Amino acid sequence: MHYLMLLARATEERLEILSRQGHVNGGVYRSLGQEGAAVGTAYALRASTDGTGDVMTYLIRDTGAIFTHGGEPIDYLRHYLARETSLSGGRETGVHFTDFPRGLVGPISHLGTMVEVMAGITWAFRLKGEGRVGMAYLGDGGSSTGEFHEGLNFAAVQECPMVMVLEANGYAFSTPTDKQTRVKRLADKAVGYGIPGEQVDGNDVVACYEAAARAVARARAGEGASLLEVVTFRRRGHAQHDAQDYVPPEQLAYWEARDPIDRFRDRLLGEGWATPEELLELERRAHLESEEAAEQALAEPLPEGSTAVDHIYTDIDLPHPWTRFRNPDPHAL
Amino acid sequence: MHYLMLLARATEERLEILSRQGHVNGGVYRSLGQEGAAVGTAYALRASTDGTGDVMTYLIRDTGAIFTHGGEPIDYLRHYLARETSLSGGRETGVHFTDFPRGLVGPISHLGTMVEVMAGITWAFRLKGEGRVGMAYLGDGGSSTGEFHEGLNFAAVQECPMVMVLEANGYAFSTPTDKQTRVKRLADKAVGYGIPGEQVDGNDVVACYEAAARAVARARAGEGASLLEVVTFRRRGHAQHDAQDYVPPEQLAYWEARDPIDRFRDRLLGEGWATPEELLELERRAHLESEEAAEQALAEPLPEGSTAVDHIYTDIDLPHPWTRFRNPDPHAL
Amino acid sequence: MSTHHARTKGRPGHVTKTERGEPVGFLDAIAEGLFEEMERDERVVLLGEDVGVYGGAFKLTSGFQGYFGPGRVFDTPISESGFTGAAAGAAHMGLRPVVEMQFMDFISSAYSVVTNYLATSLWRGAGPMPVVIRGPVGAGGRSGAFHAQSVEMAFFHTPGLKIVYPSTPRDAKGLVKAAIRDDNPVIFEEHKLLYRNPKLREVLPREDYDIPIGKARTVRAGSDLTIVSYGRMVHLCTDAAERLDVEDGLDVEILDLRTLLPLDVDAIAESLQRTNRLLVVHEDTRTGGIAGEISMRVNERAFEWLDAPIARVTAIDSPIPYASTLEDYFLPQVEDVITAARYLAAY
Amino acid sequence: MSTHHARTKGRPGHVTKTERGEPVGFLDAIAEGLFEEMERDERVVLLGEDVGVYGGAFKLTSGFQGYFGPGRVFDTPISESGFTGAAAGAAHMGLRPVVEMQFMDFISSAYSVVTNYLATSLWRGAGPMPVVIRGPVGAGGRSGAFHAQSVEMAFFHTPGLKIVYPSTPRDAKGLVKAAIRDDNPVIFEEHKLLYRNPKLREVLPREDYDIPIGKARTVRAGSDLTIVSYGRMVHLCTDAAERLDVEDGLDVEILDLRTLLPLDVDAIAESLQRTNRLLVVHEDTRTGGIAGEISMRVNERAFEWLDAPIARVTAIDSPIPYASTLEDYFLPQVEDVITAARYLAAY
Ligand SMILES: Cc1ncc(C[n+]2csc(CCOP(=O)(O)OP(=O)(O)O)c2C)c(N)n1
Ligand SMILES: Cc1ncc(C[n+]2csc(CCOP(=O)(O)OP(=O)(O)O)c2C)c(N)n1
Ligand SMILES: [Mg+2]
Ligand SMILES: [Mg+2]
Repeated sequence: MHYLMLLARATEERLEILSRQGHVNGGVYRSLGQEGAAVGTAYALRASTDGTGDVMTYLIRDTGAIFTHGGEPIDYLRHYLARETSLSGGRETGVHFTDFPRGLVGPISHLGTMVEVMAGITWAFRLKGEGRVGMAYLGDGGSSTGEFHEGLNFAAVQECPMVMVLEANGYAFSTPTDKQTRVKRLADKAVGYGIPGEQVDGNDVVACYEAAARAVARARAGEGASLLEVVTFRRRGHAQHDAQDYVPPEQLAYWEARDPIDRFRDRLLGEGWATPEELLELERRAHLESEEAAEQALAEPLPEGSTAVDHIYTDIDLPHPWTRFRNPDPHAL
Repeated sequence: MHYLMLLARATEERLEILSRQGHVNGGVYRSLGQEGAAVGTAYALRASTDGTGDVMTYLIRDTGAIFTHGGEPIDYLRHYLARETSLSGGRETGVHFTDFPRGLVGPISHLGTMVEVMAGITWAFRLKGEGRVGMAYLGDGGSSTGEFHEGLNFAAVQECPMVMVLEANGYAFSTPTDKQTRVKRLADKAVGYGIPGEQVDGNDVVACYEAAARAVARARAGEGASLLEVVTFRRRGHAQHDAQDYVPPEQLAYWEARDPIDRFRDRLLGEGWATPEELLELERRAHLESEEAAEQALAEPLPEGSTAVDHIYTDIDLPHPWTRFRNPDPHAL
Repeated sequence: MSTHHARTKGRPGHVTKTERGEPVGFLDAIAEGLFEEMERDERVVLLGEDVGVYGGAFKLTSGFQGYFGPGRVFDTPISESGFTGAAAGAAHMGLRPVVEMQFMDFISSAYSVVTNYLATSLWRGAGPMPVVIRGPVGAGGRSGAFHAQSVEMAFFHTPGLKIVYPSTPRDAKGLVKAAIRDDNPVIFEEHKLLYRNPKLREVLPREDYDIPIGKARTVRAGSDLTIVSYGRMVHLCTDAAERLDVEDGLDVEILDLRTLLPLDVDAIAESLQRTNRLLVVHEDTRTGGIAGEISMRVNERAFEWLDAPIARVTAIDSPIPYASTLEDYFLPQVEDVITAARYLAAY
Repeated sequence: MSTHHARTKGRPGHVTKTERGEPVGFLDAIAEGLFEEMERDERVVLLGEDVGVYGGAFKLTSGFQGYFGPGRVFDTPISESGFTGAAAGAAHMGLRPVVEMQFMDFISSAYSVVTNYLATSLWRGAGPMPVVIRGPVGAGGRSGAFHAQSVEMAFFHTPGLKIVYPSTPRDAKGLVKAAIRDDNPVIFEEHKLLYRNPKLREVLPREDYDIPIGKARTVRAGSDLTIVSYGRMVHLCTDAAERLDVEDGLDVEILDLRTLLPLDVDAIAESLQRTNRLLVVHEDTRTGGIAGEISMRVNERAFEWLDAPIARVTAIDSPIPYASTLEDYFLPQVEDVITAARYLAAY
C-alpha cells in the first residue's frame, strides 16, 4: 500500500510537470493528501486482468485507487496526454478511461452518473450470482446530485453488492461541505437508503482498508450495498489553475501534518515493518516508474485527426465533412 | 376539518360519476382513505386569497389539501373537465392548476420536480423575510426521484421554511413501498438532509394537523425545513382503470376499518363535539356543494380550439398552421 | 444464468397470437417481439416502473415476470435516470437490458445519462451499449402535456443513439427485435393510440424475422408527390392519399421512415427523383422537428429534383393541450395533409 | 428586501471598464450586463456552483457576492436540476433569478425541469418565468466531451424557451440585459473561447442599452452569398469572407443570428432575396443542428430565391474529442467555410 500511495503521488507530480511543460491540454487534478483513502479502500477489492474480478469506478482524485486495482501509470499518463495508445484512443480526457479486463470503469464528468452505472453493474453480478463486488467513489459535492440518490437507492433496494465510498475532503471546488449538505457526517446519508453507513479516518490507509474490507465482505456475502465515508482533505486547488485562496492556511497546515503517506511511513517504521532504506528505495522506484511511463507516453503519437469520424456506432460509418473531399460536393454525403 | 374531508370525498365521487358519464377525457385519480392526511396537514398552513399567505404544492391525491387551502370544488372540476373557465383555460390536466392568490401551486406530472420548486419558493420567502411557509406533498414512490433529493437538500442547506410531506400510502401505482426503498420509515429519509423527520398516523386527521403545525411553526420561526411522513393507504387503484388486483384484500379491509373520516366522526361524536344530525347535515352540504359545482362546470364551454396558439410566450404570437389559412401558403408564416 | 428462476407460469396469451395464427395488434406485436427475444437470449432483461407484477401501465409485459422470473423482469423505483444508468451498467457486464419508460415523457429525467453516458460508451472506449429504451409516446388521447410527448427530437441530435418509431404491428415486432439485437443504444417509440387500434391488426410471419434499423418503407407508391412521415401520422397520410386519389386524381407516394436516426436519406432522395415534390408530416411540434433535417439533407442530395419547396404539416409549437378542442387544433389533421398536398401539386 | 445585506465591498474592477472608458472583453461585458441589472433591479439574484466566494469557474461573477451580499449571490450544492427548479420557484415569488451552469454541459441534468416546468409555466397558467440560465459552452479548448458541448439543440425544440448565443462583447452585454428583463425563460450560451479573446475587446456605450432578443445582426453586407452563423463561428466566417474577398472577389454577407429561438427568419429571407445563396455554419454537430430548421424555413419563405442548394458547414456527428488532432478535425475550420462558399458561388 505504501508503494501505491507513493506511486500515485509521484505520477501526479510527474503529470504536473508535463502540464507545466505544455504537454497536457486539459485540466490537471491532484489528489494530494487523499492517497490513503484511495489506496486503502481499493485494496479491499479483488483485482484481476481477465475481467472476472471486482469492479470499480473512480473520479479525478482516485489515482491511488486506480493503481491499486491494476491500472498503471502509463495508462494514466497516456490518457492525460491524449495519446493514440490511450485506452480511449485520445478521445476522452483525464482519468476517463475504461479497462474492463481490470475491472476499471471510467467516469464521465457528470457527477453522480457513475453511482447509477455501478448499481447496474453490481445488479448484474447479483443476477448472475458471480460473487463479484463493485465500488464507486464520489465526493461530498457529488453526493448532492439526484443521480447519487437514484443510483444508491436502486442498489439498496435491489441488494446489489456495491460499496459506495464518499470522499469527504472539505470542499467541492470552492464550496465547503456545509454549503452542500446539512449533515455533519456524510455516513448519515446511508440511513435514508436503509443501508449501513460507516465513517473512517481517510488519512489512515489501514483503517480505510479495514473498513472497506468489511463493506466488501458484506457485499460478497449477499448482504447488499453499504456506504463508507472517508474523512480526508484536498490539499491542492480543485484543478491546477485554482490557488484555493478560500481555504484557511490553518486548515491546510492541520491536514499537512496528517499526511497519509507520512503517517503510514511512521507506522511502518514504528512497528518495525520496514527500514528507512527500504522506504527510500520504494520512493525511488515510484519516481522511476512514473518517469519511465512519462517518457514512454511522450514518445507516442497523437491520434490521426481523420479518425475523428470513427467509433460512434458499432455498425455505421459516418461521413467525413464534405468540404474536405477532393472534389467538395455535398451530393456525395 | 370534517367538512373538508367530506367535501374531498364527495367531489371525487362526483368526478368519478362524471367520468363514467364520459365527461372527463383524462385520467381520474382518487384519494379515498387519504383525506385525513391531506386535510390535517394543510390545516396547519395560513390560507389567504391575496397571495400573502402560505403556499402549497400538491399532487393527485391531495384534493383535501387543496380544499383546505382555499381551492374550491368548482376549480377542481373545471380543471378535470377542461373547461375554458378552468385556471389553465383547459390546457392542463387533472389537478395541475395554479392559483397564486390562494397560494396553490399546481404540479407537473414529473414527480419530484415540485420539491425543487417549493425549495425555491420558500428560499424566496426567507430572502425577503416574509415569514411565510411552504408545504410540498409527495408519495413514497416520488421520494425515489433525484429531484426529491436535490430539492430537499437545497431546502435543508438553505434553511428554507419548507415542510416536506411524504405520503406513505403503501404503493406507487402497483409497486409496494419495499420495492421503492429499503427504509422502513420514510421519515428516516430526513436524516440524510440533517433535518427533523417525524412519522404520524395519516388516518388521524388531528394528529396530522398537530404534527404539521409543529413543522410549520419550526419553519416560520426560521428553523428551516423538516420532513413529515403521514402513514396512510390508497384504497383505490392508481387511477380509475386500475383494479389493483395486486393489493391483498386483507390489507384493504384493514385500512377500510381505519377510514379517516369514520375515525374523526367517531371522535366528534364520542367527545360530544358534534351531534349525529350536525354531521349528517355536513355530509349533505358536501354533496350539495360538489353537485352544484359539477352542474356549473358542466354548463361551461370548452375552450375555443384556435386559442391553442396562445400563452406560449409572454411577448410572441405564434402562427396558426398555414394549412388552415383561407389561402393556404407557407410564405405567409 | 445461475439465478434463472423456475417458470411459475406459462406463456402469456397475448404473445402467442402469431403462433396460433391470429392477427396481432400493435401492442401485442411489440410484446411478441420482446418475449421472443427474451426466450431466445437469456441476456435480455426487462426493467421499469410496474413492468413486473402489473405488467406495465399498458399491460404490454403482462405475464412476463411470471414466465421469466423476477430476476429478468423487475419493478424499479421511480428513478428514470437511476434505472437507465443501471441498465447501462448491466450492459457493461454482458446483459442486454430493455428499459420501459412508463410514459416516454419521463425519459426527460434520464436525459443526461442517455446522452452523456449511454450514447458515448463505445466512443469513450467503454464498449458497446446494447440497451433499448422503449415506451409509449404520442398525443391525441387527451392525456395532456406530460403523458403524450414525442421525444425523438430530444435525442435526434445525439450521435451514438438510434431512434426507432414504427407504425404497424409487423414493423413494430421486427424493429423491436432488431433494436434488442443492436449493439448501440436505441430509443424505441410506441404511439399509444396505435396500441389497441383494431384496424392495424395483421397476421405476422410465423418465422423469426427482424426489420433492419435505418430503412424506410414505401407505404404506397406514387408519382406526383412524396409524403415522408412516421408513427401514427402514417395512417393519417394514407387516409389523405386515398382522398387525394379520389378527389384530385393525385398519385401520392408515402414513405414511412420507421427509423428516425439514422435517417434513410437514400429512400427519400430516390422517391423525390421520381415525384419532385416533398411534404413532411409529423405529429411532433414544428420548430426543430425532423422536417428540418430532412430539408437540409434534401438540399444536399436532391436539390435539383425539387420542383416545389419542401413543405411540412406538424403540430403547433406548444405543449400538448388537454381539452379536446385544443388538442384537435394542435395536432395535424387529415385536412391539413390534403391542403398541403394540393398546394404542392399546384405549385 | 429585508435581507438586503450591507455592502462589504465596492464594485469589482472588471465590471467598471465601460465606466472608465476602457475596452471590454467578452467575459467582462457579460459581467457588466449582469452587474448593472443587479444594481438596477434588486429582484435579480444569482445562483450556481461556486459563483459566490470564488466568483464562478471563469471568475465572471468575481466580487459580486461581496457587493450584493450572500442573499443575492450564493453557492448551491451540485444539483443542476435542484437549483434550476428552485430558481423557477423563486421566480414565482417575484424574483428574477440568473442561474449559472458551471459548464453548460451540466444543464443536461436539468433537462426535465427546464423543458417540462420552466418552459411551460405561462402556458400552464402558472405565470411568467423570468429565469436566465447562462454559462460557458463551446469546443476548441481541448476540454473534451463534457466541458465543451453546444446545448442549443437540446432546447431548440421546446416551445416557451428563448435561446441566445452572442458573439461580441457589445451583443453579449445587451443581450444578457435583455434576457434578464425578459419574462420568459432564456438559455444564454457563452462561448468560452471568446471570454478572454483580446481581439474582441471593444469600447461599449456608457448609457444603459439592451439588444432585442430575436433579431439577427448583419456582420458584413455582401451580394454574392449569405452565410448565417452564430457564436464563435461568426469570427471564423469573417476570416473566411475576408479571404474570399481577396482571393476570389466574392462579396459575402454574414448574418449573426445572436438569438436562435425565436429564429429571425425575416433577416435570413431578406438577405437571401439579394444573394440567392445560403450557407449555414455552426460549431454544433451536423445531424439535427439548426441548419435544418433554417433550411425548412427558407423553403417555406424564400424557396424561389434560391439559386443553389442550401449548404452547411458543421462539426462532425460525434462527441467532442479531447486530442488536439481529433478536435481540430472535428470542428469546422476556416478552410471548410471557404470551400463551401466557393462551391455555392460556382453552383
Ligand atoms: C453534474 C455536475 N455538475 C458540475 C460539475 C463540475 N464539477 C466538477 S468537479 C466539481 C466539484 C466536485 O466536488 P466533490 O464532489 O466534493 O469532489 P472533489 O473534487 O472534492 O474530489 C464540480 C462542481 C460536474 N462535474 N458535474
Ligand atoms: C418522474 C415520473 N416517473 C413516472 C411517473 C408516472 N407515475 C405517475 S404516479 C406514479 C406512482 C406514484 O406513486 P407515489 O409517489 O407513491 O404516489 P401515490 O400515487 O401513491 O400517491 C407513477 C409511477 C411520473 N409521474 N413521474
Ligand atoms: Mg469534495
Ligand atoms: Mg404511494
